[in-house]
Amino acid sequence: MSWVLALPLVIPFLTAVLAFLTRQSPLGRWISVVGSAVLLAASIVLMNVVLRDGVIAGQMGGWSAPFGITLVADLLSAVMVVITAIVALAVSIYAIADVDEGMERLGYHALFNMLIAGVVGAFITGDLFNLYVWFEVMLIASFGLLVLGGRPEQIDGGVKYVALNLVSTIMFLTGIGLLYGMTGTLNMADLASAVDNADQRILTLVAVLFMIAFGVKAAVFPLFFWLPASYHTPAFAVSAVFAGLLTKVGVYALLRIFTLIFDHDTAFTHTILLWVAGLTMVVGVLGAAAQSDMRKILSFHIVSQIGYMIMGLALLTPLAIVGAVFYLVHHIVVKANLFLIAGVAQRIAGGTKLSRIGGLYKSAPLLAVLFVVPAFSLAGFPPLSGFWAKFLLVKAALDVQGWIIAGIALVVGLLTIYSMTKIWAQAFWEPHPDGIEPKLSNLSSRNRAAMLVPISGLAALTVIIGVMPEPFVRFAEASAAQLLDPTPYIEAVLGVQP
Amino acid sequence: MNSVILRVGTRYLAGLLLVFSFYMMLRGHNEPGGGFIGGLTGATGFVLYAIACGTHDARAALRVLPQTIAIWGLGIALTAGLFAALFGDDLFTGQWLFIGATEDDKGLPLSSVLVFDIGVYLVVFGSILTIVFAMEEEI
Amino acid sequence: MAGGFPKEVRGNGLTGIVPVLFAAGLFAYFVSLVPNISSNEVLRWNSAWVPSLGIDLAFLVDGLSLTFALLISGIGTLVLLYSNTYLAGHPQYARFALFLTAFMVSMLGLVLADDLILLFVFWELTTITSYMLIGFSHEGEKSRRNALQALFVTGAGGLAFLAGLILLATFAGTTSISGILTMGDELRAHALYLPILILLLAGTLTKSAQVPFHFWLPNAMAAPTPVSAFLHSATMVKAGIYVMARVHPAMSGTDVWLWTLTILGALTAVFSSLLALRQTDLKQALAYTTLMALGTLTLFLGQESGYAMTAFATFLVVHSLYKASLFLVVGCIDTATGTRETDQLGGLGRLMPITAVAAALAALSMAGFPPFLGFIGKELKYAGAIAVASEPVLVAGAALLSNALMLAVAGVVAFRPFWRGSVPSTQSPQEAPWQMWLGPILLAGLGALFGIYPDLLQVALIAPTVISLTGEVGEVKELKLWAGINVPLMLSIATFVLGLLIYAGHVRLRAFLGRAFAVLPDLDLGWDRFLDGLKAFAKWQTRIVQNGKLSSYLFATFLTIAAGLLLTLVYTGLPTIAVDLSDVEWKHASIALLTIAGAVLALFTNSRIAGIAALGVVGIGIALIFIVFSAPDVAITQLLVETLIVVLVAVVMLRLPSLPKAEFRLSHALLSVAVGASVSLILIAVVSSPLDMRLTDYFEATSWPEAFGRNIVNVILVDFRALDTFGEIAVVVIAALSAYALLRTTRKGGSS
Amino acid sequence: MNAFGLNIILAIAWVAFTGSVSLTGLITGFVIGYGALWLIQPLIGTSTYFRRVTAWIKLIVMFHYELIVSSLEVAMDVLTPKHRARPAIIEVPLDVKSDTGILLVTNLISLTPGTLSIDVSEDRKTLVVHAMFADDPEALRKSLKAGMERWVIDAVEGR
Amino acid sequence: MEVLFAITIGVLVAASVYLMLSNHLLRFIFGLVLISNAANLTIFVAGRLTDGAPPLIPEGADAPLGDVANALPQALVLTAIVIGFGLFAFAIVLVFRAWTTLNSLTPDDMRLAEPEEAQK
Amino acid sequence: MSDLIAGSLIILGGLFAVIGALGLVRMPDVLIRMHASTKIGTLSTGLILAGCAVVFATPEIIIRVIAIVLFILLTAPIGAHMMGRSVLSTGVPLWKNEDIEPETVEKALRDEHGAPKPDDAT
Amino acid sequence: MDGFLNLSLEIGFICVVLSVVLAFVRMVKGPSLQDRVVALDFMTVAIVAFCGLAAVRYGTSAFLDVALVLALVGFLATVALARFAERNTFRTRKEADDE
Ligand code: NA
Ligand code: NA
Repeated sequence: MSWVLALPLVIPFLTAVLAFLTRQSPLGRWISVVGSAVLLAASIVLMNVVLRDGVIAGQMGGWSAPFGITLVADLLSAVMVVITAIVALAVSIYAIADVDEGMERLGYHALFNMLIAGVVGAFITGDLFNLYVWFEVMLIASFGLLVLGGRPEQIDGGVKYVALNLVSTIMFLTGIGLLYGMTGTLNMADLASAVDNADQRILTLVAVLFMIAFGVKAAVFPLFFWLPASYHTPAFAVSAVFAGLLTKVGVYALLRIFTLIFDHDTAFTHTILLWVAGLTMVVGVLGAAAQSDMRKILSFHIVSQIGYMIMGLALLTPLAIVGAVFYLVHHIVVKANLFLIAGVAQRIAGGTKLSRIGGLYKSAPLLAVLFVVPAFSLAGFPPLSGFWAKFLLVKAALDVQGWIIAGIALVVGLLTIYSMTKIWAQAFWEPHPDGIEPKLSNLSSRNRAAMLVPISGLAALTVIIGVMPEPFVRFAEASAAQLLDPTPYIEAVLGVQP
Repeated sequence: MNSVILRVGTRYLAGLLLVFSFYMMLRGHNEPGGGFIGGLTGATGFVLYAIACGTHDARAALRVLPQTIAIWGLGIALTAGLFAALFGDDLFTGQWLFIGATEDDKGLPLSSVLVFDIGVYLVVFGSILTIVFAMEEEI
Repeated sequence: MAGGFPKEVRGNGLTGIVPVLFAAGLFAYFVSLVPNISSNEVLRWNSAWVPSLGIDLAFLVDGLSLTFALLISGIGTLVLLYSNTYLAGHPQYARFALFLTAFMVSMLGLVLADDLILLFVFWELTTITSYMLIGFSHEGEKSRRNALQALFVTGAGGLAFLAGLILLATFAGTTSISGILTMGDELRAHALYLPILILLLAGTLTKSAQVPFHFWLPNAMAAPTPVSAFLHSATMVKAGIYVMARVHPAMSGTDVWLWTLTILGALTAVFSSLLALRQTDLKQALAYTTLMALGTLTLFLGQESGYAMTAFATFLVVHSLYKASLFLVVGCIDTATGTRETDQLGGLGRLMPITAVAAALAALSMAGFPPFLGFIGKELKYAGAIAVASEPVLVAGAALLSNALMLAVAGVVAFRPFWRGSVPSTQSPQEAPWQMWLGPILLAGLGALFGIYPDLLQVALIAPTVISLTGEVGEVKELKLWAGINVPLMLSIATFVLGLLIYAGHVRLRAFLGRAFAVLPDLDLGWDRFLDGLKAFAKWQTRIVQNGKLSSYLFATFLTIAAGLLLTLVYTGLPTIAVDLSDVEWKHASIALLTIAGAVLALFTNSRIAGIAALGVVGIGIALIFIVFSAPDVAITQLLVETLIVVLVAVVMLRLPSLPKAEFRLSHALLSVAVGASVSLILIAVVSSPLDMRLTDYFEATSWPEAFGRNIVNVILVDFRALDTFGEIAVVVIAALSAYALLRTTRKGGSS
Repeated sequence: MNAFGLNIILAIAWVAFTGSVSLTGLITGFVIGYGALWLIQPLIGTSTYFRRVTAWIKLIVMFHYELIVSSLEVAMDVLTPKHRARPAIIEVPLDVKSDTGILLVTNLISLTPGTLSIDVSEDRKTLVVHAMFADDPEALRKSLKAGMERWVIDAVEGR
Repeated sequence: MEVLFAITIGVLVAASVYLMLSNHLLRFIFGLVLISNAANLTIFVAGRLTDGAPPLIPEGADAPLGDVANALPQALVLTAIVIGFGLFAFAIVLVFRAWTTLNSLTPDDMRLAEPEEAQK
Repeated sequence: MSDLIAGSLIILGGLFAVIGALGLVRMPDVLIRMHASTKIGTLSTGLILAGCAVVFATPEIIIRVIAIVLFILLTAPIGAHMMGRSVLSTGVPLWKNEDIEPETVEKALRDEHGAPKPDDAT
Repeated sequence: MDGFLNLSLEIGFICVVLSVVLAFVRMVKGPSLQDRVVALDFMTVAIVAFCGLAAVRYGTSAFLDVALVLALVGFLATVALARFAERNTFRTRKEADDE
């Protein structure tokens, strides 16, 4: 059982090691692709086991919980791992076209797979300090990837990204220290009950500390600055995987600990979260409205969309959590894809600045179709995945008379439409300012395949989720049920308590 | 650094640090020490080497690229963890073999845990040298 | 489209024909359902979609939806046929046909859906497809702007609409429309009634471009003429009307409903018919008359009487027929002459006889002359107005005025270009090809046919529709050309007189209206202002929030930390704190002071070396803490790492400039103290109660017997928590690789 | 020079005889082995070995003596209010050749308070020394050469 | 005892926050080193302090004799120190690169990724 | 008896440490301070460690103490040499009583002739 | 452990800590880079002594391991900083020459 859990973590590390040793040859990139494919297979196995057996836990090193480190997968963890593997596979294929040999020789594939390993680790660990470790793996790998290539704006973005994320990391570490000092344990399932014996006032303070630490990771208001400052600077393959996965790890962590551990004063903590959610949505979307570069727009939209997920967590009703989970999954697929598409646009039209490009609709209709799917999904148009995500959350808000937050969610949706159509109008509809025809056939056939296959795959996934939402909604429901009643989680980790 | 004293001193110190670092690593399971401390100490030896004689000589003495050492270390540590699979145990479960164990003496212990610590050593050693050498060369 | 018709009409091959056949097939299918519906059957089709949310793929065919379906698919067929010629050889015709067909299907889905969410899905699909169609001439700035405007306004309404639908579903506990329609009494009494009504109306009124949301519609005329004909007269704008009609049985009958719809409808009808008269562009004029029709339809939906409902159903059909016909005619004129300006057109009747006939028929219907269906519609309007409205004078007055204006407009649009004056010399217009005149003539002809044989329509569609709306067979009023001399007839005559007067004086009236309307706020300009304001606000906000300065970002982040913790402290109250300094030895105190002194030196020094040395002191102080408090491994590591840090900084500093003198910033100081103090306070609170040592006890007990190690810390690192350590060395490797990569790109000056 | 190796072997043999593997045993074995070798010295001709061991012992003893004596001297200067130091930087020609010798000389000179090796010239022939009490540089130079350097040469280079 | 060091930590945090706010990357780095130390110390202190009894098991015993220091936080701190070092190493290299490519150590002057909007 | 020896060694070592530090504070220029600190510091550490060895009096500890002292004896002068060199090459102003033969200094600075530099030019 | 040893240990601790404090004074005062580095170096050696005292005081040899490592690597920082000082001067001059 425990190997089902361990493999998704081990595979990317092995891939990274092998890819690094072969970094001087083209073999490296194929190892990366194969490794991601194997990871996907392993994560699907994991998902199947979780679907069959419920929450599963594995005690690493054979030391029983809470003494050793436990890996746990409930439905949320499992689906996050699967979706991570999907994005990893898509991006490693895309990287064949997007990542140049210089970057490969400097270890791009190793860094990338380590990043994935960190993300997977964060999703399946059941230990708070171990979560910190995976956060760091992810963070430092992201540092490397962000500045790989070394262009000045990358360095500039990197400085801000690094500085702010380091602050968050320190807060997280401090929080762990404090929580350990109160409870004497690090195992999250164990913490769930151990915190009941602690001074609840201090617990609230520590909860706020964690909220801030993870808030920075998740890029919520007013802690998101690092994201728009940096996400438009690295290689497209890199920013796609960042956009898809990194902030979601923060959201995941918030979802996890604010349902499992810090549920003692939801009237306070989750009210704060609700405010944060609303402000994040609004500020993010307005930020996007102010931009005129494709990747900058998309970056600000990440912020805005994070607000929706936090909104789900903040409302804390079953339906709201369903919405948050659904949103999480949907957004990873869609956002990663939009960045990948921006990469293609950059390749064939010569940039991502909207005023400098154009004509894609006329000359690259396939790309236009592929853009419309995730873009309109992001904007929440039915019958694409984003519609259901938004629908669930708005319904959840209206169900508890959360008029204001529902209103915000809807208005922000409208402004999202505005941004997406801005990209559409200026990059796709408007003729190219230099009069060139940005055709997909300008790409070499290998690059075309490497770029369009993952984009099409992710777009297809968006459509599938949108048209056949039932299995996904049911899944999100089951997952939300596990989050809201963590008893199975705790029992899987600690064994059934008498 | 064209200091005769430093160069000569380094000749002794670098070797000493390296030997000492192995010692620190191997005893780590029972006394203060371990892979980190060992790796840090060993790296210090080569950092000194690089400062005294230049990175060119230091790299030549090392023979292998430091980043390769580091990644091998990671691979070894991972292998030590995966080793448990052969015995149907969980990832990173320690596997022990006591050579010449008797009733009251455990004999000479060989273990996957030690292999893991060696991996840690190599990672720390290789990584620090990767950074320091590159910095020395770029600045 | 200037330059006349294509010399050789070849269409667009299969891409042109297949959509036509597809639409025709759909039309035929819906026609085949007419017998069922006219015998008051209701057809249903149901399949689960998202059962966990109770959402079904449920469809329902009753009078109302079939009427709409027939109009949509029928007009759709003709429009597609027309387009194939109108846009013959256009390089993007395939996309056009795809979007138009997709729109048609979405529209059909909308009117057939029996599930609120499904309805919304189609609703939004029509929005998207219409966006694509309005922006069809996407290389023009105006097209793009207008497409966005339409999308934004209807999208805004759509989101409110969604909220309304969700509330409705929440109230009903189901998303089934037919289910909800049976709960009218509960709904009207429910607290959510008003919010639901407002939200739904927000959606329907924007989609139907009613005042004050009307401004997007004329701009949407940027689309090719067939699109205008289809979307902006016959179908999409009526989606809002459809929904109001759909929920009519459950939601009408309250004062709010009555007055909201009546007032808004009347306002739209009168206001837009005045606007229509103002226009010199044929398409614009038609667009505003469409608004007038939509207002009228809304006005009727405010009522409950059978007259009103019958009038609604009839006028719905009438309007669709003549308006689509006229739009297509305008397209023909435009193509033939290269202009749509009324003042430049004339004498086309001779050159384009078939088009002229179609136009005449449609215009007569529009003007409400007997024996056209328009006349019957108009009569019913008056009848409906008089019969039930609480304020019959107001309603009838509005109807009278708007009908008269419509008559005048019909004259301007469909009479003058053909029968007035002569052709401008530069043009040599010729008759449109059959594919283009077939639609207009067929639609206009149907107007005449139904006018002469109203029973055909009555039995087939009107009656079932009215039943859909009222639920009672008895409420259906008869369609008659001659209903005897009654008040409606008097009003009709008054309409003719007034209408002809207006037509006669329309040029002078237009000038007057121009001056009069200049006083009113220009909503289209308002839209630009709104968008500019939005952008400016967004820019302003972003300049403040995301100002590109790391120092602000850090300040905000730390401020959040400090404020978060301190406000929480205010909320929770001070936690229990036990300050016990009795066991502090002087050694501890001096180590603490040394550490603090190092930190303070690092803080105040302007010398880099002093700074590094100060960090060294802090490192030493902390190592001393580790030594005194029994952590030799940690102390060794701390010292080694500290040494390496100094080495690295010393290497890097070779290239860095000296530190500038630091200026004291009170705000920074206060914030720093706040953060530091809150961390201290929490930590003190944490250590004030005893620690649960379960884990450590376990490690101590098992470290040697089970993990064969005497250094418990090391055993934890390599065995109990080996996974942590593994992750940690991964961090170290990655840090090395990243730093290496970062350094190595220096020389090349960056790749990619 | 195998005498040292032989001595080690003897020490290990001692450990084997006594059957106690410990540091004490090893050191005891080494000392006893040294004695035995000294006894059979003519047989195996290991005279340099013994001379150098003696020189090493002398070096160690003298170094500590110097360290303590001159530390006291510096301490006096530190503790008395008036600085009586007459610092100077002087050059000392070097006779010692081997790396080890140079390192030892410089280190020992540095460690004995009052003198501080600052640098050795690239040709290894000159040592730059900072002296605290250099009222007479020439005398200092001589004493360094006759003292520390001599002892080191004897111990390391066996001359 | 713990209280004393809790206060020490507070001072360290305050000093590092001030340094990090200073709009100079080298000072930021100083602050980073300080605050990392503070965080490590937080874990250590939160695990409670024990004088002079390292968590070692003497030869011949199965468990430590008497009360020894809490080993777990030590292991955590060790891990955190090494991770912190990795982060620091990257950060200092980044600072160096910032200087060589952007020719500034004042982050507020770095406006390439987020260029200043032309003030109208 | 051994405690007496050990105690004395420790006290002596402690006193030397203070003296060395005092020298560091009091002495007039950096080179002279280095005399005080590096060497008296080494001596004091040696004495204290010797006391330590006397207290434990086991071979393992003695060996370890010897190793520590040897390590310090090996490394401290190298550090001092490096510092001394840099003092001359960077031209740190020295005590007025310092007797420096200019040509000696020139020799000491083969590659790096530095202008006087009071600090790292903050 | 008798009273004298305890007393001498206490004195030893006081002395070592006092010496560190004095070294800190020099570090603050500077004025040259070398002054500060020498002070830091002195502190490092003082910690070695401190470890020896701690080993005696708590009767555990573990602290000697700390001393051992520090004795070996402590000087590295000094070497690096000294080299920085030399090279920095050299560079500053060279850059001035170049211009
Ligand atoms: Na709980
Ligand atoms: Na553009």
